[in-house]
Amino acid sequence: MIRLTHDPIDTHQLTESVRDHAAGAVVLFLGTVRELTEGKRTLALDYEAYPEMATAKLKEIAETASTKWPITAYGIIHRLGHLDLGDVSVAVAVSCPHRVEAFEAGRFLIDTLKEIVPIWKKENFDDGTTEWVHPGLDAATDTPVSN
Amino acid sequence: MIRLTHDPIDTHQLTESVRDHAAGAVVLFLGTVRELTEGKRTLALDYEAYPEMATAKLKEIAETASTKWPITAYGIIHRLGHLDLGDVSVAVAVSCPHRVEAFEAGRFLIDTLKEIVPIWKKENFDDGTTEWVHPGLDAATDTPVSN
Amino acid sequence: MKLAVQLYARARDLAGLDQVELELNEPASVGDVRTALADCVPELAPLTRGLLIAVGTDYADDSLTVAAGDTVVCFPPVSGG
Amino acid sequence: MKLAVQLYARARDLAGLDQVELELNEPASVGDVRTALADCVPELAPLTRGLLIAVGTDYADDSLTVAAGDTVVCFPPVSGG
Repeated sequence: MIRLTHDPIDTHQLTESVRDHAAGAVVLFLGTVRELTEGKRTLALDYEAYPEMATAKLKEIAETASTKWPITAYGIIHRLGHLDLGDVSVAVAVSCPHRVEAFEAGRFLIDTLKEIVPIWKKENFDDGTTEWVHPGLDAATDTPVSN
Repeated sequence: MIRLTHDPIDTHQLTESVRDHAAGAVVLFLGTVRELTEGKRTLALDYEAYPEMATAKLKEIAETASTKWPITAYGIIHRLGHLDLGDVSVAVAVSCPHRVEAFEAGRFLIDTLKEIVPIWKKENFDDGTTEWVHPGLDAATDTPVSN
Repeated sequence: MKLAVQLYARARDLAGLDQVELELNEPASVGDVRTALADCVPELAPLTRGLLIAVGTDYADDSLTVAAGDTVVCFPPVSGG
Repeated sequence: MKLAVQLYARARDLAGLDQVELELNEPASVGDVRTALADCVPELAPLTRGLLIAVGTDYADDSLTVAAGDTVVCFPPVSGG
């Protein structure tokens, strides 16, 4: 199951959805909005996606993972829009017969998501500035919100 | 938080308990009762612990993990008693600033738990036999339940 | 031919536009799109080397040919998760 | 001295007892406990090499000295999780 949503992610429902009698291991990963990044204080994040491609790439990643590990079930939900401190931005759940596979598959799913899925976040810092996060491009702080 | 319990594990409450504004990543691992192990069909598992030492070793493992990774919060709950197919036997939740740490710490906690914490499981197979799982000792199938 | 290019994230904010209409000679490649974008929207010029271009729902490299009617999308490196 | 050894899992099931009372000469080591257990409960003999012994809440190797009143616990390899 793959989903982009503007609503809070029901992480419990996602976890339950991958439980299965064939699986002995479930791994759930949650990305949450962290307050401090390299000494700067974040108040909120805005997430944006190119949704058609994001969904297609998430399916592709899940299919690749299924060729590498014996995945019993999986679910990936990414939230979009304005997120406050502590909110869950992404949830990846995977079940496998054994734990090593479940950890490796979970790790692959979130690592690859962060590499190739067209979703972007904009930091809202406590000094009133905002900044799109684009790894490899120079950081460029945009106009203070108060202007 | 470390707990042994005979009751079903509230995995959602455990996951929520490790969320923190200082953490950007949460990893939850669930061990669940799997139906098939090496071609034999399991109906249920019975878990037993030497509780004082199990609790002490779980604390020790968590303290070791905290020296290796910047753990924001963690929780480990192991269930004891009779578990049916699909039930959660163990839940490990950990939060860290970044995901790599959270995956590594989660993996360490469950791997080390399985190595050193005095808890044992007895398989209840569908052919009426039961068998304590003691890695490294010869498998020894005990008397059929029907005897 | 005319080709609409959708912009996302910092590329959209810098351009001040969701979408840019380019006029390209045929046959046109993704590399031509990249060059035309920087000419048409000077604000994007400092980013152009780092911009990614997708055609439909796949990443495209500069040698790929684009045709009128293709969905062409341009964005800086991703940061989801 | 008398020493009570608690048994768990397959060790308890084989012995048919939660706990065994051993009579040991002082000073006694964990290795002496291991030998005395196999003598006292022959059903455990095939397992003895694989049995783990803890004193209090720590694993103990055969050289550790045990005293009357110690909590001594014996069990086969663990399989939690």
